Amino acid sequence: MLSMTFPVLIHGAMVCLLSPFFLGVIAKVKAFFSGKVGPSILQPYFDLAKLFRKKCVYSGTATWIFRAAPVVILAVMLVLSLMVPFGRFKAPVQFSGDILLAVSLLALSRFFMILAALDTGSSFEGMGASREAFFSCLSELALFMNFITLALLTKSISLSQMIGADIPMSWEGLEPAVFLVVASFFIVLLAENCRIPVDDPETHLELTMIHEVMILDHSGVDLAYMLYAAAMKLFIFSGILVSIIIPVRTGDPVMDMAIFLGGMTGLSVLVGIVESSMARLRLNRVRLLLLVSFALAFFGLIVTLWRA
Amino acid sequence: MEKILLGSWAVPFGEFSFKLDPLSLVFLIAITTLILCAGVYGFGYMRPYRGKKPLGMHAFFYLILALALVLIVTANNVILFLGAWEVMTLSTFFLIIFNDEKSPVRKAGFIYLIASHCATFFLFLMFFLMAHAAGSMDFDVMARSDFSPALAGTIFLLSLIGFGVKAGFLPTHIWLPYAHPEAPSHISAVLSGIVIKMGIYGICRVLWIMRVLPNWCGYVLLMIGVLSGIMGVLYALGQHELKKLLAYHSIENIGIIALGLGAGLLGRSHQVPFLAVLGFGGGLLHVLNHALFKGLLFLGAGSVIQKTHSGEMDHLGGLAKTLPVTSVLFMVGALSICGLPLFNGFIGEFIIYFGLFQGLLGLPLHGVIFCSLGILSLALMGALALACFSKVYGTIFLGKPRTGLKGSSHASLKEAGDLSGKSTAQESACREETSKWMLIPMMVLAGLCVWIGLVPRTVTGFTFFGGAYLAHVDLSTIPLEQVLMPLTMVIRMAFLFLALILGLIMIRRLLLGKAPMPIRETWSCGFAQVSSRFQYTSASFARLIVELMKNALLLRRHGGQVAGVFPGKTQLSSSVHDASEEMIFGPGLAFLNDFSKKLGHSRIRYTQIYLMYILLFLIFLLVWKLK
Amino acid sequence: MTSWIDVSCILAVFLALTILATNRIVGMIKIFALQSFLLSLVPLFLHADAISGRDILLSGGTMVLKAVLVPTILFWAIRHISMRSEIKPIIGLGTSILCGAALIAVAFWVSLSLRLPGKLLSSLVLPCSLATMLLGFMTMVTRTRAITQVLGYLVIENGIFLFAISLYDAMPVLIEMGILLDIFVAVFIMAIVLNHINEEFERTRGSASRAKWGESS
Amino acid sequence: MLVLLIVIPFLGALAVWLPVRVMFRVWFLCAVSFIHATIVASFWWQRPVPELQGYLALDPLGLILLSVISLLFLSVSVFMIGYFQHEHRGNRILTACILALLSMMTLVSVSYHMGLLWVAIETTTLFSAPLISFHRNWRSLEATWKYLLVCSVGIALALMGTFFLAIAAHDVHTLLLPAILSGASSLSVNWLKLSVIFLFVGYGCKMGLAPMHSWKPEAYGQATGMVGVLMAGGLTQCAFLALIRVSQICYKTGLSGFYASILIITGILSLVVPAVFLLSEKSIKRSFAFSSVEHMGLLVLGLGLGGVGIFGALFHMINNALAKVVMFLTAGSVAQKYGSSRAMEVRGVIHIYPVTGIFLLVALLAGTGMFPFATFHSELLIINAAILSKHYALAGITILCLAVIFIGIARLVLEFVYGKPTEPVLAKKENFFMNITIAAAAVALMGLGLWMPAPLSQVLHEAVALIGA
Repeated sequence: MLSMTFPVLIHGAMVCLLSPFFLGVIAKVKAFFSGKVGPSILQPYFDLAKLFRKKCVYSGTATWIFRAAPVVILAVMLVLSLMVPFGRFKAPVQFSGDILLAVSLLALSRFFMILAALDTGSSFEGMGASREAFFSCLSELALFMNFITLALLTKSISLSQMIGADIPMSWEGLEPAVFLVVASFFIVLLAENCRIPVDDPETHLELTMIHEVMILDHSGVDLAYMLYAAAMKLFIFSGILVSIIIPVRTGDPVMDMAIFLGGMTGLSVLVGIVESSMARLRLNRVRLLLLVSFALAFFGLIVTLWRA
Repeated sequence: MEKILLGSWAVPFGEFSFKLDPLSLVFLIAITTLILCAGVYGFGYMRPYRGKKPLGMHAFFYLILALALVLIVTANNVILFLGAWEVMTLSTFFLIIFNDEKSPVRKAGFIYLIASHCATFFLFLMFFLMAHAAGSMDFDVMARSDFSPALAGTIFLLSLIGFGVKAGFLPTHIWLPYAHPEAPSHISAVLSGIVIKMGIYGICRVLWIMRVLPNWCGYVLLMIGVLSGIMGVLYALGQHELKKLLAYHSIENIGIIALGLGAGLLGRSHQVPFLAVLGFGGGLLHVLNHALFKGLLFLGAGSVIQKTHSGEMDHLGGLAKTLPVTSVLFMVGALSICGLPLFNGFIGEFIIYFGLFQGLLGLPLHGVIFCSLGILSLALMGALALACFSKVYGTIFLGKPRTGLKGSSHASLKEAGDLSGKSTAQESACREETSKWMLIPMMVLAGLCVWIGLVPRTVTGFTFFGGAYLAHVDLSTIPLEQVLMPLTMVIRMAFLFLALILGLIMIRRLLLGKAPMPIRETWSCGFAQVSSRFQYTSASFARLIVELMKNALLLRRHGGQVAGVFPGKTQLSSSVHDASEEMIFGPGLAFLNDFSKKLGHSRIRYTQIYLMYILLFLIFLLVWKLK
Repeated sequence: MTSWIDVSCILAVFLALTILATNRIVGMIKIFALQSFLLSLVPLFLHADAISGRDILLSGGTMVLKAVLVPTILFWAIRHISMRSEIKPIIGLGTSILCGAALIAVAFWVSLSLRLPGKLLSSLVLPCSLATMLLGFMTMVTRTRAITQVLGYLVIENGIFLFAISLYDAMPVLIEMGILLDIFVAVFIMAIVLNHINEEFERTRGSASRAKWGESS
Repeated sequence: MLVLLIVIPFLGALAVWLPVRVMFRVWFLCAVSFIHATIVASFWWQRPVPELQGYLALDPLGLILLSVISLLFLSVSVFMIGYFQHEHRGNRILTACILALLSMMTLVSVSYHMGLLWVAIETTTLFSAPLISFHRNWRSLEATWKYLLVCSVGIALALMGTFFLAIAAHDVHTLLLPAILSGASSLSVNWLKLSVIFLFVGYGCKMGLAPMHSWKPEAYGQATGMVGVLMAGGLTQCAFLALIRVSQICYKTGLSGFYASILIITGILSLVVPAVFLLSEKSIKRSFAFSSVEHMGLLVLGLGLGGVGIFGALFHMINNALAKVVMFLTAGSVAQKYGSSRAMEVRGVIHIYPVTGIFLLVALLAGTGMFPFATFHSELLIINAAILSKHYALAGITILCLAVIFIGIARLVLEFVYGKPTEPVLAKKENFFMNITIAAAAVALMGLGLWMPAPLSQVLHEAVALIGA
């Protein structure tokens, strides 16, 4: 156990420290595209710091669940952060079947998110909760589809094996499959993190949104927890995606880390570009988008089976 | 302990013998636990009926049911099994129609009786075929003899029909959503927790007896699992009545179990022992888990209904304040049934997932396809179940009371209308929990759920043993550590998770300090006159998903049209209809009825016709026989 | 004297057919009486050479019982129950005659492969008695009135009697059984007559507002 | 001894014409049937010797039927004690006919001569007819009439069949059963076939097999429960004994296949017809009548299938009788309490008469062959016989029909038992004598389902051997 503590600390610390940064990057890119200077790249850090210093206001309707949700969600993200490999760097916690744990932890956080929203008894948050429940069904389906494909590619069911160590050699034989996986996973990433075109994190017009409307009633530290968790979630997803994409594995750890972080930044820029070049889709469109990502993953699976 | 012969007893037709083998053991654990808890709960639940109803008879049938259940899982003889089976069916029937003045209750009981009785006849056929082939009525003798593939397939299909009705496989599940809501809640708990599991037990027994089954059997079982699971949870999403929703969830969980067994069967018929053990073991573990958390949920539903005299979710709300303890316990049940970590549901599903992934890596192509199908449907079920239970919990326990209910502890409509989140006088007046008798069993069940979730090795031992027993392999030859190690890791992470939660709470305390939090009303985007009727109802919550599947669910919407410039009051209601009932059984029975009615009306009103029958029959015989 | 027996057999069938084809109760009863009379002579034909006392007793008894007593009872019954003499058969007369012909065919076809053992009587006995039975049966089927059904039953019974007679010395017991059947029939008829009256009684009480009980619906 | 057994009830029948009080007649009836029962019971230890130069003899088959009959009459007479405490109607004809019926049925079960058998069965018809019209309304008269008509036709056919049998056994020159069986080789097959057909149809009418069943719902629907018991449990099974006798002859002369095919066809018909009609039946007595048709079908089916099926059929004779006691007596007591046996007029019996309500449920279970009642076992045996003899389709159809029949009866009985209670016409008190009778029968049936006494199984096996399967 002791042998694990050091990598654990490093890994965790990286996620905790770096996750808001990429939100900043995205914001910057969007600002750039809309021809503004935009806030500093570290703005998310300042926001969090501000919120952490504030007190909370509660609705009289809310129960303990409303207070528990942020804690649970943040804890989930922290645990997840220890299970995700960064490029070549295996996750400190890895065992065969850890994807199952990862996915169900996400589900846990979602469950509390939804309940917290319903807890306030506001119809808007109910709306958001309903949409969250709906879209997550589809995205989870696509997610699992991808995992099946990856498992078949790499003959293992551990994140660190599937997307960390063994993925590169599968790039040789099966580019199409992996490419499809990447494409579908990118959509899942957008959906799960409530980015445009699925959801708009910027506006606060409740009616249009999923994630933001659900945390509408949270304030102060709770809100900070929520936002921080969201940032981490984004970091974790992009971490997974990046480590699938990046095929090169130089022996040198510093080099690899640099490559990884570069990839992360690139991905955030990409997300930023997508956000600033697209408008948010109508709800039933979102459904189609997610089904498309499922179809992509499915196609990937078929290709894999056919090649194998 | 391969098997313990518990002794035997001579009767007219051969001999009744009992035995306890790893398979029976798993079910026996479930039975004893839930029967005890539900029984104790029954004390509290039935108190209001004291003096009005023959409670003694109720208790009597409850005990008979317990006896029959134990007999079923320990029977080693066909006749004894069938006998105990009938006794179970009947005693359950009498327990269901406790409130027989209500006509829906009678209908439910009747449908249940019919369904199970017809199924039993299939069982007769199946067991006689078996006995005929094996030349004995004893299970262990049957298990030693071997069957021709065709016969084995036939027997397998018959068992799927005969036991499937009891287990609630699609499409033979129709009795289930009727019986569960109408029965008293502790009975529904037993029904859903154990009685339908007897169907699973029967199938397991058949699988065990049929050492060699054709390959397609595995696929069929798997597909049934997928079908029942997904449709079950979808129907559940469409329901507005709490216990009916839970009933459909039992169908879903039965689907998961069948999925596990199917995977195990695949492994067995393709000689992948690891998969076989994982599949069977996972299925059995889920049997146990489902008994625990579904029992817990039904008991919780019982307390809700006893308090509010209504299971209509769209009338409830905000009960977390009225029934704090119940709400927490119900939460535990919900988390477990959604298969979320820290709770037992997750362990079972984890093992099944793991097995399916093993199949993915170890089976031939079509095997791979079916396994990935299984994985996907499990994922879908998980997500839908989560949606469903967030809906249930959110509508019943959270938010504000939607309507004032007769005799309930709820704010009336008007009071619910006012915006002060503070509980109204009426509410605070009768804000007391349900009785100890009802709380303690639920606590026990919840405790077991958490216990299995955090210390799974205590039960996985039994279930894997049972799995190996079903797979006819020696457990020591299975690389079981490959799955137990990950389990331990999962548990470690769970504890880490708990630690983190504690830490975060600490930090929160630190940051917020001691000062009391200001309480305001919910921010409703500046809109003033918000009544609690504005809240999302269960129907509106599930709308998106249900409408995506509206063709499969036969979604019907009533009303909702707004006309004119100043539209008057209008109301919209939607209901989901069971395809197999609406399309298969309903019409079938209706046809039979009409047919017989027609005959009944055209029934020979003249004696002459009677005579003519006789004359014709006589001539027929003469011509036929005296060629 | 088998020729006489043949003749009487044929006549019996013919009369049965006519009963089937008649639609007036009175006529039916008369024809029936004729048929019974004919059959009651058969024992005499049977041992025309040496007529024993038993033969005379038998034929006499039959004659009294069937050709006289039963018709009288029936006439009496008709008179007491003001019953329309018109009968509406549920199958038209023409059709029923055709069916009757078919039945006769069946009877003969059945008895193709069957030869009476022992002292050979006429070979017509079996087919004719069968045919008479079936025709009587047909009468019961086609007629809607209780009384006519009784007539049909009596025809059946005649058929049986014909057969029993032919077995006369082969199996003495059977005759007694046949006579028992006669007694049974007598009681049967009494029952019907009584019930008829009873039914009239009930109907005047108005408890039976349904179709005539005679139409036994 | 046998003659005594037949004569005693007959004298009793004459005796009850004396002008005495109603209850006295009932007690007298009890006494007679008790004597009868004791004598029959003694036969289980000491078989009687043949009498009247072998016309009367008691073989295991007869013994089974005789004991069943004796039990039926005993239970009915005890039941009557209770029944006539509430009934205010003369019972002279009733008791007289019942006693006569008892003697005649005894004659059926002990007669060893085909002609005598026919005579006995004919007479039972005569004596049972007045019983049906116990309630003197025109419906019951109508029912009586239909019963008489069908059965008399049956009798005529059976007589014809007996004649043909006589011809077939021309060389044996007698109709004594042992003689026929021993001289089986000399029978002429064609005549035998003809006679078998006629006997089957004739006695089938009496037994109420499917195409000839139509009198049953009418008669049972109108008759009182007690009479229903005597007919459904006694008369029909007497006719079945006749069919068994025929099958004995058939087995000896190698016509078993010929006979079995007829039996099986009819058996299936008698399962299908009630299954179809029961679904829309509204009166409980009528539905029980249909179930009686079904049970007759099972008996015939078992006899036709042979082997273990015959064992099942013989065992089913006993179970069927007991089940019928429970069913019809309960129906009778309900009908007396509510003055109706139709579903729309009677509801929620169990709330007003708990015991009767439970009896109704027991009747349902016993009648449809549910564990632990012995009917369960005998039905299983018969289905098993079908499977053992490779008639898989047959087994399937049987099972299907049984399921549908269960639906039909359960629907009706449950409507009776549960629901909002309707007001009965009688005082809300159960009657001891009625209930004790029904309970005894139910317990006996359950006991047979759980444990079979050695002498019974021995006799059953002897009987099977006798049929010669």
